Amino acid sequence: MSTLSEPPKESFRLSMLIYDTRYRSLTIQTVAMILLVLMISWLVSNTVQNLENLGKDFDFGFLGQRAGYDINQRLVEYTSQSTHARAALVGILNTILVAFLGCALATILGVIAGVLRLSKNWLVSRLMAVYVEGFRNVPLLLWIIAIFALMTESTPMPRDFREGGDASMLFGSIAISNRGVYVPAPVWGEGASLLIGVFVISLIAIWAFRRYAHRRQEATGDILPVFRVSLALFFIPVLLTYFAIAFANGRTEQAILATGGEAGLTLTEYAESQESLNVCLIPGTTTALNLEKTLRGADVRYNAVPFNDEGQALEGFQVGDCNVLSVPATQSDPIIAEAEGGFAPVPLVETIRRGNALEFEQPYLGGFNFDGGIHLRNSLIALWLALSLYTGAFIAEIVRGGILSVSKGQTEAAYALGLRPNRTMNLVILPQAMRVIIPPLISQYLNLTKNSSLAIAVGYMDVRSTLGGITINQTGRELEGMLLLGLFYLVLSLLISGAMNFYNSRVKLKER
Amino acid sequence: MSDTHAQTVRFVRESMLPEQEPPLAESGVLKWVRENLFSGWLNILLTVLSLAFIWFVLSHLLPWFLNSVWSAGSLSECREIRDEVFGPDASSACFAVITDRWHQLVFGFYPPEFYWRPIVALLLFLAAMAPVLFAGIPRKALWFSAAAPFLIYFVLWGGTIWGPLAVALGFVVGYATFVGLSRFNALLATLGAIVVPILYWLFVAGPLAGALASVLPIGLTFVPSDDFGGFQLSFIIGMAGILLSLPLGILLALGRQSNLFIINKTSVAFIEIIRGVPLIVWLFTASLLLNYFLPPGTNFDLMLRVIIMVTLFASAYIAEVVRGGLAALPKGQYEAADALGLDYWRSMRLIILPQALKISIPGIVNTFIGLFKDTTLVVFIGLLDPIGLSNAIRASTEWNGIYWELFVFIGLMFFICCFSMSRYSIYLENKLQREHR
Amino acid sequence: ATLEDVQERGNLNCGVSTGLPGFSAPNSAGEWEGFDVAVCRAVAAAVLGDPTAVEFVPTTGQTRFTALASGEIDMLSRNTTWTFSRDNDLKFEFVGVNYYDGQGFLVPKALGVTSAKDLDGATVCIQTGTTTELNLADFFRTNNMDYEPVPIETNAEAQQQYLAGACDVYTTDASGLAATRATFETPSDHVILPEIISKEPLGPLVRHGDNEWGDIARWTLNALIAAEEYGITSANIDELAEGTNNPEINRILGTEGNLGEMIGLDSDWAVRAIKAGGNYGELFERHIGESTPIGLARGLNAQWTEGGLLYSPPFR
Amino acid sequence: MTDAAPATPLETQREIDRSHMTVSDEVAIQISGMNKWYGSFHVLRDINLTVYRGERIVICGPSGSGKSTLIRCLNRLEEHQQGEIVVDGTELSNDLKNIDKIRSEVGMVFQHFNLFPHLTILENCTLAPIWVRKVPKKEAEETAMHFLEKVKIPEQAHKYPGQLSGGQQQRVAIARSLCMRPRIMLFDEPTSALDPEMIAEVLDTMIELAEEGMTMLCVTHEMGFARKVANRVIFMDQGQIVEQNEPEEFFNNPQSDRTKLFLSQILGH
Amino acid sequence: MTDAAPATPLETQREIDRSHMTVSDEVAIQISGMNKWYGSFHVLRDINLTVYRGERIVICGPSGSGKSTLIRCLNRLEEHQQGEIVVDGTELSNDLKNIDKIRSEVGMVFQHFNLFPHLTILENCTLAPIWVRKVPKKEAEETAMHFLEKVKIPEQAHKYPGQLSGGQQQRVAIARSLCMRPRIMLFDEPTSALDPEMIAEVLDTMIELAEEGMTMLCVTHEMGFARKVANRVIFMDQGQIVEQNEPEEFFNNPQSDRTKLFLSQILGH
Ligand SMILES: Nc1ncnc2c1ncn2[C@@H]1O[C@H](COP(=O)(O)OP(=O)(O)OP(=O)(O)O)[C@@H](O)[C@H]1O
Ligand SMILES: Nc1ncnc2c1ncn2[C@@H]1O[C@H](COP(=O)(O)OP(=O)(O)OP(=O)(O)O)[C@@H](O)[C@H]1O
Ligand SMILES: NC(=O)CC[C@H](N)C(=O)O
Ligand SMILES: [Mg+2]
Ligand SMILES: [Mg+2]
Repeated sequence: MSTLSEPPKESFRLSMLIYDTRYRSLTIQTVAMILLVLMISWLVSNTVQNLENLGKDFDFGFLGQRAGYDINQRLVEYTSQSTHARAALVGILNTILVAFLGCALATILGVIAGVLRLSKNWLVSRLMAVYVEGFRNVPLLLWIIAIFALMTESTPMPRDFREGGDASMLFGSIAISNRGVYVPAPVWGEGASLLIGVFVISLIAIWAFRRYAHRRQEATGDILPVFRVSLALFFIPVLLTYFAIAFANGRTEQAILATGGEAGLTLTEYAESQESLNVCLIPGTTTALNLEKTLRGADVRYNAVPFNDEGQALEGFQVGDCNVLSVPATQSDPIIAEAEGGFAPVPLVETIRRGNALEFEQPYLGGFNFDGGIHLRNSLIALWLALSLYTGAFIAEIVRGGILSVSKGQTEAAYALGLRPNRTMNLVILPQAMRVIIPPLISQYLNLTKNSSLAIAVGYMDVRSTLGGITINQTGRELEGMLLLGLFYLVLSLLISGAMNFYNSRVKLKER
Repeated sequence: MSDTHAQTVRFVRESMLPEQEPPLAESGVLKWVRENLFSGWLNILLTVLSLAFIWFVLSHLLPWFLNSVWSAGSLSECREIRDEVFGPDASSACFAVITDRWHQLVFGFYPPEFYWRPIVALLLFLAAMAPVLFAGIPRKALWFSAAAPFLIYFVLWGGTIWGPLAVALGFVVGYATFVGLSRFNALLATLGAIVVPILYWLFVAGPLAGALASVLPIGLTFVPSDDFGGFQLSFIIGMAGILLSLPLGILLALGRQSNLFIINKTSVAFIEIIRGVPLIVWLFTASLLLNYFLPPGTNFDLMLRVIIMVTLFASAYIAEVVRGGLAALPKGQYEAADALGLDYWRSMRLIILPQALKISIPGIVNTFIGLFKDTTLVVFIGLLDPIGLSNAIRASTEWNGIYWELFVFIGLMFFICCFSMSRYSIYLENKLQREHR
Repeated sequence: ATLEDVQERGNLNCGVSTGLPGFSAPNSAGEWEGFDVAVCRAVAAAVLGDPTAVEFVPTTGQTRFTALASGEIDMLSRNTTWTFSRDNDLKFEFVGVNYYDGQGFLVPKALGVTSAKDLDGATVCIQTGTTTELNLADFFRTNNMDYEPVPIETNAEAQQQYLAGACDVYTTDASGLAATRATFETPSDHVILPEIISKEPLGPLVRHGDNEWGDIARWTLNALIAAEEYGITSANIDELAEGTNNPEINRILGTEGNLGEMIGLDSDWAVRAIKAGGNYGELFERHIGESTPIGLARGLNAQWTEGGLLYSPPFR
Repeated sequence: MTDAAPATPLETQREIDRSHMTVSDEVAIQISGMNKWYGSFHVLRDINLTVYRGERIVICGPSGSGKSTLIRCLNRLEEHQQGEIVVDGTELSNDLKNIDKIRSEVGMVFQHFNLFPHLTILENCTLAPIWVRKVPKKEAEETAMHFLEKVKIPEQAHKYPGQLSGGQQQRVAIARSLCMRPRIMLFDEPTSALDPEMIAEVLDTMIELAEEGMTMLCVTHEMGFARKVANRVIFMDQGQIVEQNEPEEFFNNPQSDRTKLFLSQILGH
Repeated sequence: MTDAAPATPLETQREIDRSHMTVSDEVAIQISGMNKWYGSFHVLRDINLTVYRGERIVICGPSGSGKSTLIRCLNRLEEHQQGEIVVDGTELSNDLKNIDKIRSEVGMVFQHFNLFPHLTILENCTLAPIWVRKVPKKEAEETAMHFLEKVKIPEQAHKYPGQLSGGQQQRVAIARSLCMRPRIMLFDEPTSALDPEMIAEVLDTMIELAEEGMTMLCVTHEMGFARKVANRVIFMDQGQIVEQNEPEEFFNNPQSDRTKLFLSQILGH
């Protein structure tokens, strides 16, 4: 074969920057880089210039200043004396709260609607189609406003719950009013730690049982009723413990001690005899809860004097900070016996229950509003419902698509092998559908989280309203504030989509 | 083959059996009802629940709808009419507010004598989108699509025609530079096509338009931005967002597909940042911060700034849609284009993009639906979209206290638009699937 | 500079409230009108000669300052309280006070509340991003009371929430309360509590740093106030503009001296400003005065000669 | 597609060992007077068929004649509306227990394999034994490996279906059915989705099964297979059994005109 | 799949006219010491090959031996890392101008045709001449029709690729390449995605091209084609050229053991 002479070694020429594939990409990138840097520096220099013209600077110091405004829903300690940074934190937590609640409810709604839409029941599937199309094709903002309006316009005011009003509480303990929903709040009493301990242990037991069941199935083939046993393990020990503790300490009723009265008075009589009723109590305990309940039941006005523990409460009682105290019988007798000087406590007729390991503080009507219990504000509920219903409609489509994406052949193959319909669902259909469902599902979560910024429509105090709203407005730091706000959302989004990519790479179907 | 079973009957059917009707329980309405509504206790339960729900909703809504008042001048008049006709306690909708104010809800404060202009603009928009949305239309029509934004701007805002023309000329200048320079070098041409028009817009376009306008004043009555409102505003923002974000989105998608590190990473960063932050934050940025980033003294109106922001926002989403389309093309198409000697831009323009865009149309339509719905967020920065207008209407003394009628009307309008668009995109998807089989 | 920008643009961008009856609200024809709006129109008339050459930008309590700072609007005339930090930290220049006000509380009569001190535990509707929000926090804290704030974006929403009973009390500037109450179906079912918990001098403002522009706004407002003092009304202004024997009036109306020139306008700038809607008193009467449904008394906002606080510096 | 018998490599294969392929007197499947409708479309008309244990029946007929439907009725993937089907002594009715019992005794191999893509080959094969037969995992895996060896792909046990070729997938599908140790196997055109090479692989496997005396019903157009293995060929048309006979007779001496026409078509290549 | 030479209808074709098939002394392609890696996988090893103008070279070899890669290196669809490729006097380097030049002179036909589905047949053929060669549209269309006639499908000019059969599509692909009037044609298994009937159509077209003296490099396992047309057959294995020879010699008297084995396989059917 003939050979060619060596071609002369090429030296670098300028035109190679453009024509040589090796250098060309470098050239393009350098040019792009220069354009990019020019663009950015143009923007930055404009900003600097503008700030200078306005006499402003770029400074995050405002975050340390006193915020001065109140926030109604706060998951961490916050008062108007706290800093703007703290207010931002409250907002961030509120955003995360509504996003989390929204994702949870949207998933439930979406899965139910998606499955029902595939139902053979014509009526149900039509109804779900109406739900899905209705929510998907109308702006979310309109739904938020409409649901908020529905909640404020069509639910009763707190004062309608008063006697003579036409509203009443659900099951006697849930109040749905146009200021929000009040639900009973749990209060942990004596023995609560035991109860929680038992609960944790039963969770561990469930986990252990499932493992055991799995092992046993592998070894012998026997299939244990995992679901039923888990359910039983979940409830029975806790309930048993609860009643046991209730039996042990809840049965004893304890005396109400009062100073400056005679023995044998009822609460009402005593209250009438006194100028004012000051009650020593330790907030957050079941004893205090039941004492207040009794006081309210007797319809007497009183002031609560809070203390941190029983010793202090007793001391306060002795020095006259208050004139009413309730302590266990074991302590009340010595107190009465050892009383000296002008201090002469006597037990009243009424007694109170010390309370169970877990009790619920019922909401009750106070001055203007309900007191006690947990207050779910309308803004939260409206935003939460609207976000969930809206996103749920999208999730329903995703779920439906996911299930439909598993071919009928898969079901048939499973049936032909003798698998029952519910096992077919669990072992064959769901694992496959999940792969299709999860990625778009997570991007729906992302959308929901971002859409939670529509809180502005209902006055929910999310991070946009605190940091990106009032704080910016009070301090005039819009550049810094918006930057932080954008950054927060960006980080949140990247975290969520990072999770998505991780999941995706984990479960990708193996193919040739 | 001795093992053949003794009893194996050879069987031959001499005459074919006729087709029979299925047993009675297997056909007709009865079967349908049984199978679709009452098979199994769960199904029965669901049916009953659904019926109860439907009854509940209808029993509340139907009287309200049926007893509606359609013509009245104010809410109190409405109530009077209701008291007269249906009795004082009847639940009754007062759709008179719609008949009274529909023109505001639809056109905002746009001068009524010019209502034809937004309508023409809508038609122009549809005509401009047609080549993108319907694969059957000749590609030449894309030139019209390119010209449409300027035309639409002119029709809507009015003023002298030379302004939009001068701006449009910038693109022509850019293209001319590209063609002129690409004889020498493609890279230089690309660069020139970016730089020259920018210089032109900065220094030449304004004076040129001014000069032309003073020589030859052609134009329509100018309508200021704050007269825009209602569905017209939603449409304008949505349409502008889509029309303008398409080219940008395509560029971003190409950037994201590119293996040039800086271009790729810049595109990715842009897309992720835009998509990671809620639109409402971007809108606030547009209304609060955009002026910080522009040269001191620039001031253009809020609506334009919103359109810019929405365009950037939509382009990130379009980019992802188009990227999907690009990825769906077989590698062979790229190779065949290379093997024929087409360069990058030509192979993109002639081979890759026409195909990728076609695949992306359903996604683009879906993006548009989302964007259209999201235009309601502009109410928070003080633009009068339908929701903003509903607030304004409620603030007037005549209609103070009216609520649901406006929501129902606005919701219904959005539903009709979005639902029909989503049907179209589903139809397209099915069609694509059939073609790709 | 802003003046040139405005003149070049041919219209004034003026920030107003999204809707507060009597102060600023669009009527059914889409035209903005009200007491705050009138200030914008007066400035536009003075600068551009056309009281309708105003583009009104509706702002909420939260968006108004950024709108002004970012240059989206040339001036803000939106019942905004003059405070130290807005002046110095947010870098704005208040050009005067067009309404001396204070924060009050609006409650339904049925509630039986007679004093703000009885509001312990109440739910309070409050517009976010306002001084009233801060005052409220301080008021309740210093009086050792609890409350539940319901943050709200606009007056219209606040009104709706209040009427639906989502809050017991609505608090904002007393003028705003009166204006809001006036639009109720039965205003008499609601009372404004006697306590005024703060000083709220409301006035138009511009950005720091452009003193020429600030002066124009300031002296336009002063011209309206002075016009009332000197009895210049939209009815007699044409006559007076021919020349009077009161040199102050003549200076205001530009028949004497060159005040107009000094602030970069022509000589009959004030004539146009006053003609746009009348003098301060006329504006007050037309939009919020006792003859309107809003029915505010002049009170503090009377001329100093009548025992009020309105006191325009001399035109000299 | 590949109904051209000469093209398949069966010709060149070793002689078939028919020694085990005995047919007993015991009835495996008994269908009498069975009718089925889809809506108002009468797909299966008056089907009467008795299959004895150990029989290897090939069902053929034009497309749409109801072959698949018939097969699918046998393990209740489709419901019949009239008549009676008794499989292995159990009547197919709406009784769920009977259905379960029959399904675990009747194996089915589909045209499109229908392997579970999210499980490995081994897991595919052990799924049903573990959850239906309640066999310990280890034992199930041993059985699975046994059958995978039988279909000659033990080395693929830990791969996923997506990583296998079509022929391999179909062989896994057969192994999966066999793992349930069914007494009857149904095949619905098991080779028609495959390339010629792969068809050979799968047919080999099926022939081996036949040699072991498995009761088989197979819808197929592989006439080579029918000739070699079947002891009865059933021809269906328009939802009816038109003719049935021993393969030799059936191919060489079809009685009905319909059959003649059909045979002339598929053998005409 | 369809590498069974006897199955193709070439046997029955008319005698090939070899009169034009002259080989000149001019070098068309010169590959020397060429090496290529995919990552760390050495896919082409020390390739040396000289192709003279008018030569018709068939490249064969087992799957994965690097045939496609070699062909694709010739118009820079793949980059080589060592050695030198000179096509038509131009060295293939990183210089874009050279690459453009070579690409417009080397036509390529892919296994999967890669027609542009959104353009009509005519547009497919005129696209490159118009945009790369800058030929006026009318002229380009005339040329295109000329070549479409040559591949015998002028009547399809206004259809879209999706409406054509595989064989027709491949012929369009050939015509599309020819429209650029290339001096060298590369074929990468142009017939292996086709049914036997269609293979015949395409091979006919290729034979015609060969008769006209086009320089051709063709990866194919159609041994009939190789015998009739090629004047050199190259056998590759593991990225190396193992043997090259005239077809008769190559088939009848292979030198290397590897080649013998390979030939026994593909001719063994
Ligand atoms: N679910 C169904 N609903 C209505 N008709 C059906 C259904 N499944 C099948 N059919 C119809 O029943 C008839 C018999 O179908 P079947 O699948 O049993 O035919 P086949 O003999 O298996 O044909 P092929 O050889 O094409 O598989 C066909 O006409 C078919 O269209
Ligand atoms: N992009 C790539 N990256 C890494 N390896 C590759 C790539 N393309 C091909 N290969 C490997 O290079 C080797 C040669 O591939 P090539 O396609 O050239 O083989 P071939 O001879 O054409 O085979 P066939 O007859 O199957 O087409 C193969 O082992 C292949 O796996
Ligand atoms: N209510 C308002 O919108 C204004 C409140 C108050 N005057 C402020 O400036 O903050
Ligand atoms: Mg079938
Ligand atoms: Mg290859």
